[in-house]
Amino acid sequence: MRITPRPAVALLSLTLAAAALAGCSEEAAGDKTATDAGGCKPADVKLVGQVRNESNPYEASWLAGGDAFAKSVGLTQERLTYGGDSTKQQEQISQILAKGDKCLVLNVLPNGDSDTAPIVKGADKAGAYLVTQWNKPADLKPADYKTWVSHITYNGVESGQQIGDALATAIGGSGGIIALQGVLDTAAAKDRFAGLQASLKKNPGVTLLDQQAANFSRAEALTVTKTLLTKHGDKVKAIWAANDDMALGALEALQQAGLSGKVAVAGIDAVPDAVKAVNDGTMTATVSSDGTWQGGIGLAIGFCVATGKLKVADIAAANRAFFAKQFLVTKANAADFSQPKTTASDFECGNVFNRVAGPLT
Amino acid sequence: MFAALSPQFRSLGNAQNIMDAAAVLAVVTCGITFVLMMGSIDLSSAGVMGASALTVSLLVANNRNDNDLGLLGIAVAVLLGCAFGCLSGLALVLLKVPSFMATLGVSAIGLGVATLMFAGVQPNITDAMLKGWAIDRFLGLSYLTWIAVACILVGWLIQRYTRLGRYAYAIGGAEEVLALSGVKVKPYKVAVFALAGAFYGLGGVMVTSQLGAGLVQAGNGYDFSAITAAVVGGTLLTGGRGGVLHSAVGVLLVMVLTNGLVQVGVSPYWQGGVEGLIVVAAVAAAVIPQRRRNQVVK
Amino acid sequence: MSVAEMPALEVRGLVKHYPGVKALDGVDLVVRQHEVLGLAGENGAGKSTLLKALVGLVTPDAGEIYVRGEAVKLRSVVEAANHGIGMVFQEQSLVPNLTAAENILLGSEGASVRRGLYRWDVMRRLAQEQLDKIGSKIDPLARTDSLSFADRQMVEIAKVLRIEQRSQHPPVIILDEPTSVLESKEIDTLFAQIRRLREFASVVFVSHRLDEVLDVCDRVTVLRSGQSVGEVAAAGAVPRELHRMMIGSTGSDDHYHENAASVVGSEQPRLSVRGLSGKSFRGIDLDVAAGEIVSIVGVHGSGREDVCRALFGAEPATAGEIRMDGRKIDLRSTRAACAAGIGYVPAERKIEGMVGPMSVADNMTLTKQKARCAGPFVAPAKQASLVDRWIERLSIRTPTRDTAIQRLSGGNQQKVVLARWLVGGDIKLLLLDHPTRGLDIGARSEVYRLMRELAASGVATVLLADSLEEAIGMADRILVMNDGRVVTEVACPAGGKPSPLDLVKEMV
Amino acid sequence: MSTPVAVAEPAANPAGPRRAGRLTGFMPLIALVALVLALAIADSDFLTTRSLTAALRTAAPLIVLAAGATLVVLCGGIDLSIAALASLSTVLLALWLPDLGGLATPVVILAATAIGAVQGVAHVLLRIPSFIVTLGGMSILSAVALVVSGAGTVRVVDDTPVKWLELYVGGYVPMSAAVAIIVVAVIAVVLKVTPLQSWVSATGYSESAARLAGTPVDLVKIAAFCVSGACAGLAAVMLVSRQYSGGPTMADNLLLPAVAAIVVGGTAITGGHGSVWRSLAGALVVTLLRVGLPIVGVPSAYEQILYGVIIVVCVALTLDWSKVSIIK
Repeated sequence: MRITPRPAVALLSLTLAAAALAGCSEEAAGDKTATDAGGCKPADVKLVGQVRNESNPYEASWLAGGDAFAKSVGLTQERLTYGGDSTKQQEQISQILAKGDKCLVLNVLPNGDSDTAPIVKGADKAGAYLVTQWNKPADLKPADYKTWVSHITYNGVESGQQIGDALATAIGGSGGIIALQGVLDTAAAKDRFAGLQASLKKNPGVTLLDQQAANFSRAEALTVTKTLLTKHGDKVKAIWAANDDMALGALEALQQAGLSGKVAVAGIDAVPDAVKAVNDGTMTATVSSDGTWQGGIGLAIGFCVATGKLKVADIAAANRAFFAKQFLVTKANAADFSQPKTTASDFECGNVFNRVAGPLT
Repeated sequence: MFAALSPQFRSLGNAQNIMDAAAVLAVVTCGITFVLMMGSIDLSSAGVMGASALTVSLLVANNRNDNDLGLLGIAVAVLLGCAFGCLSGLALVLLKVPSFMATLGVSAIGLGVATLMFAGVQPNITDAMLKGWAIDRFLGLSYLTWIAVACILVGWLIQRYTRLGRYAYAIGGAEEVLALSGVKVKPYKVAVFALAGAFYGLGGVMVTSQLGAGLVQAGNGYDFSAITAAVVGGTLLTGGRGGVLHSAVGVLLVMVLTNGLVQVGVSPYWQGGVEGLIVVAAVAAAVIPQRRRNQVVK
Repeated sequence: MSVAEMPALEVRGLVKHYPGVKALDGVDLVVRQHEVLGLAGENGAGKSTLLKALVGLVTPDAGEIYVRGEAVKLRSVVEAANHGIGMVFQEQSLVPNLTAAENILLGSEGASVRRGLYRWDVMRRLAQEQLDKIGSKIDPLARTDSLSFADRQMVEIAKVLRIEQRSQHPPVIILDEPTSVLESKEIDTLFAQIRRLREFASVVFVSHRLDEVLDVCDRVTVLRSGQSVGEVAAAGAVPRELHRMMIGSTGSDDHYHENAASVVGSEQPRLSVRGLSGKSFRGIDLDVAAGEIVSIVGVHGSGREDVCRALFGAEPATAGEIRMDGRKIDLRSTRAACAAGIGYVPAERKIEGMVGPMSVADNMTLTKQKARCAGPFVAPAKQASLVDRWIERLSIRTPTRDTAIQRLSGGNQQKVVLARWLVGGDIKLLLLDHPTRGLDIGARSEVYRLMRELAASGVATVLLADSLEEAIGMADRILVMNDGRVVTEVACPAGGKPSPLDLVKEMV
Repeated sequence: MSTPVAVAEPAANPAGPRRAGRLTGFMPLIALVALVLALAIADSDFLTTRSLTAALRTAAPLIVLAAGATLVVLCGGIDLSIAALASLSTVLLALWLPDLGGLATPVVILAATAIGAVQGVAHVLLRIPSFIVTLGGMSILSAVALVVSGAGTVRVVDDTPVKWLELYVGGYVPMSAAVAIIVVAVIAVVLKVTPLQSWVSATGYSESAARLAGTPVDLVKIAAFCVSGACAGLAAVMLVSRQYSGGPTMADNLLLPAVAAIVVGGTAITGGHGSVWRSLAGALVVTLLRVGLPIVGVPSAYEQILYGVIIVVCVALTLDWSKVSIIK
């Protein structure tokens, strides 16, 4: 290697990279007429959906839901993913807010409870319409902010208990179970596990043999389950998983241990594979939170407020932070959940709060 | 020690479990060992495994498309890994980018390619043979474990009986001497990375077999785990020492440790910490006998 | 002229420019078949560039190379080998973690590797054949780093002889400074080898020790300033004659013998060592007075290097006591030694002596930071004047004080390394481990002069000399070490110098 | 001696290494400018003061992390524990803020320095390669952070003691970025005006030569780890002031970007050659890639691919390989 070719090659590749960059970027919102809060023209609204990554089915369906809604109002959704990296999420949010769009609508899945506060404060300062989902510290309330329209979550205690109960029934009310926990540092994981404990109290015949964190990951669930199966052997009658990915990992572990069908498994999220497994009878139950709906509804609420069809002041306090309806999926109703249950009418401004199951407590 | 603390740890079932759990790590470590022997480092396994996992799951019988290539699909996935390895190697020898960064970049590229193929819907494999690898057993161990054993054997043969393996070793010992002896080092470097990439590709296929689905995150954490296992086994990061068999021992040590911690019931919070401590202790114990006053430690 | 009488190798008008330097300026050279040709010249005379051109590591700007009468272009080591030219490099070029057999066959595996697969039995046999040629008893499957230095050199020669396989003619073997790190017994073995090689090869022998060159060679070609300035038949020639040709005037080769040793007149020794023991030495007693030069001699493995390093805190001592000017000191680290006024010039200059990519100024002030600082801060002006003063005082030839030290010639590098200990003005004891290794005569005599000056100014010196002659010439006293112990002490006053033979019989 | 300056290294490149060398010295800056231009072409909104200051503010913790770790790299080692240490520090800061108030910041930085020192001492005394020490340190510190925080985030209710980092200097420059640049400048100046510069380079280029020249190699290395630790602590303060909380995994994802920043800046990962200024430029490049690509609308799959490609290309451009003979 002489000295000349190397920088040349490198420069060439950089140019190519820059060209590719320019090529695959989408059209930026051009016209930026400043409008008063609540009075944006529909065409000026910029929709942003942010989730952890596109590489898991649940969040992919969320983004798909967002795209579908955006298309229904003639816009496109800007998809942001932060790879489960809290700092990256903040960086993206502050960068997108810094662009100064007046009609920005954000539908955000905060990485953890603690990530919500800076997002809310940033959006509030920039006047962007924000809907957050899942994670929020208890003392941070949308009602205290002007543009943080709503926070949507699901009652994790309830869902954790529902699948716990379903498992208890499946094993005839007595026997040992093992629990696969999610990322310990999230409210979802903690609430769901609290639900399991409540269920255990209700079903005294069921004993918790062991609990380990598998971080919502299918691969980790596989390894942990294998180890726990060896440790507890025949005593394991059921596996409680804090999400479906882990439940599916546990299913694989059971299959590899030759215990397929002999141990009951339940999860939460109702990803397509899990719904299919429930339908087949290999899984006992899951709980549907409907990611497609989540992806659309956040943008819909923000869009309605931004275009003035909904006034923040008019939204009932109970709808500023609420538990959305969730559905226990069992073999009996699994077939109904194999297709998304959302329709365009769900996202009309009058209907956006139709799935409120109760205020956030 | 774990055997004393937990009766289950001693059971035959647990020994099988450890061997089965070690299979993927063993294959990945096998690949990385060749790179470490050269004195380079390879952080690309996470991305390469993700890409090969997605590739194989889309090429064998699956729920996303009508492909049913079977073994051919597996071969393609392994070749893809090989190609990614090539890419790392080429960036190293042509652009002169240190392997640390070259492989980090390739890892990101691999994850990107995997995400592209994922396209929002998880591909589940229905291919009976590939699924069978994780489930069916031969002499008490799953096929995957036997595949890993075969990989270690092949790795050892490559290291001992091929020019590629011996040169990888020699490059770690004294790269400049090879050049002086008229050996063109660059092609061998690229080939070593490609070989390592093929092992990661196979690792991705094995993870897919275990999980029954192609996951972008199939290789999560294998990069540092494999380096840890290789180092615990006695391979030096500076190159020129160690080998596939050392690494296999390292893999077993690490897996016994991880498994033992769960069996003994150590809090999940502490498990990572205890592992870290033991890695440092293992290397310290290995280093102390050969301490010299003016030795260079980087 | 028949092929049999053609010169094995001929060079005509070879020119090579480096930026600012004309390394080769029309060199001519003839190597006849079955002869040992000596190549002499000072550092910088173009020897190493010429050698590199002969093995294809350097492409000359002009000039021709003929192999057995045929003009060739050598673009790589492989092409040179294909023409039957091979070189044993000064710094050994073996891969330490491979077997001797692999090293011997490296790059020309022949039948021992088929389609990338090793056949160890064939490899062993082929390597054994090579080793047999030079009568070496080394196990071909031994790991190279488990062999002794001399054995590794044998492996190296066996390796170079592999080029016979590539060209069907007797090979030309180039030996670049093969003796510089060998002890005298090993040198004898090597010379016997060279004489054997002559039977079936031509040899180019390069050494800075002129007596050796004359001893083993048939003819000597002398290089100066990138040109061939003369050719001498070795028989009957004397070193003084060669030296004159090398430097272009009648120099004196007695640069140390005639110098009176400094006067030692101190009641208390500057350095006093009692019962020092370590890994490879036991019960060393040693006194060095201010202004005295004490040389320690011994064969490879006598432990003298380790004693030297122990005195600098670079090697642990297990027992014993070290006093400087009567005060007991604890040498736990090199830093403690520096603080006590001890300086050390290591033998491996390029690895241990200097920091190659750093500037002359930085290298010179690395140890005695106080000399260039005002309070805790570096004072650029102070540093500049200090460094420039020493560059001038030691006549160090460097473009600027900010030039990277690796761009200087060996002698100038060594002077910078020496200056490092002098800039502080507080040096009391200098430990010199082969300070003239790899230096040419001109640079050597400057180092000798410097040592004398320092001694005269009261610095105590411990010298591990490059040769017995050097030890005898420079030292006031000589300690002979054998197997980790001091076996005898020989006074070495001016006018009453012992002969090398007296020392050798104690050493072995 | 007829030819005073002989080219000693066979590897030395005869064809004008000076001009190329000078060019590679500016390469990190050139890469940075090129990247900003590319992003501006892709999205015209990007080249606004607000966007750029936001990017600067975003980059601050990464700059600080990379600057500290650069010292370890210059000494020839590597510090893989910085991110885990920063995470632990966010937890400690969040836990201590209620009791210690304004004192918590210096106390946390001191604690991080001490942890850095422990790793440095382990590396130097036990003679374990820094890669291994800090790899182990990474796991151990993560575990401690999980245990101390109970595996949850620790909210900061009253963030006034760290609020100052959210201010803007002169209305434009974010305080955290200003602090980060001051840290870089202080490290650079301290190195420059004291013997430390030559000690650090000598240790990085050739440890054995440095030791035999009486350089306090061990102390220099331990000090480098201390600075690295202190910088991790400071980065943690910045993160807490931004996130209003501390979390046991908060900074973990900054490890590879920080190492990338160092190398993209052109510091040789083998030690000796490089500077903290280069890492500053590198950190900005990496931040722009992390944040800029998705913001201008690159889909996440392509974003990762581009990130990989651009990082590799930047390193190829910035590494002054005339200073590094063998690239592993």
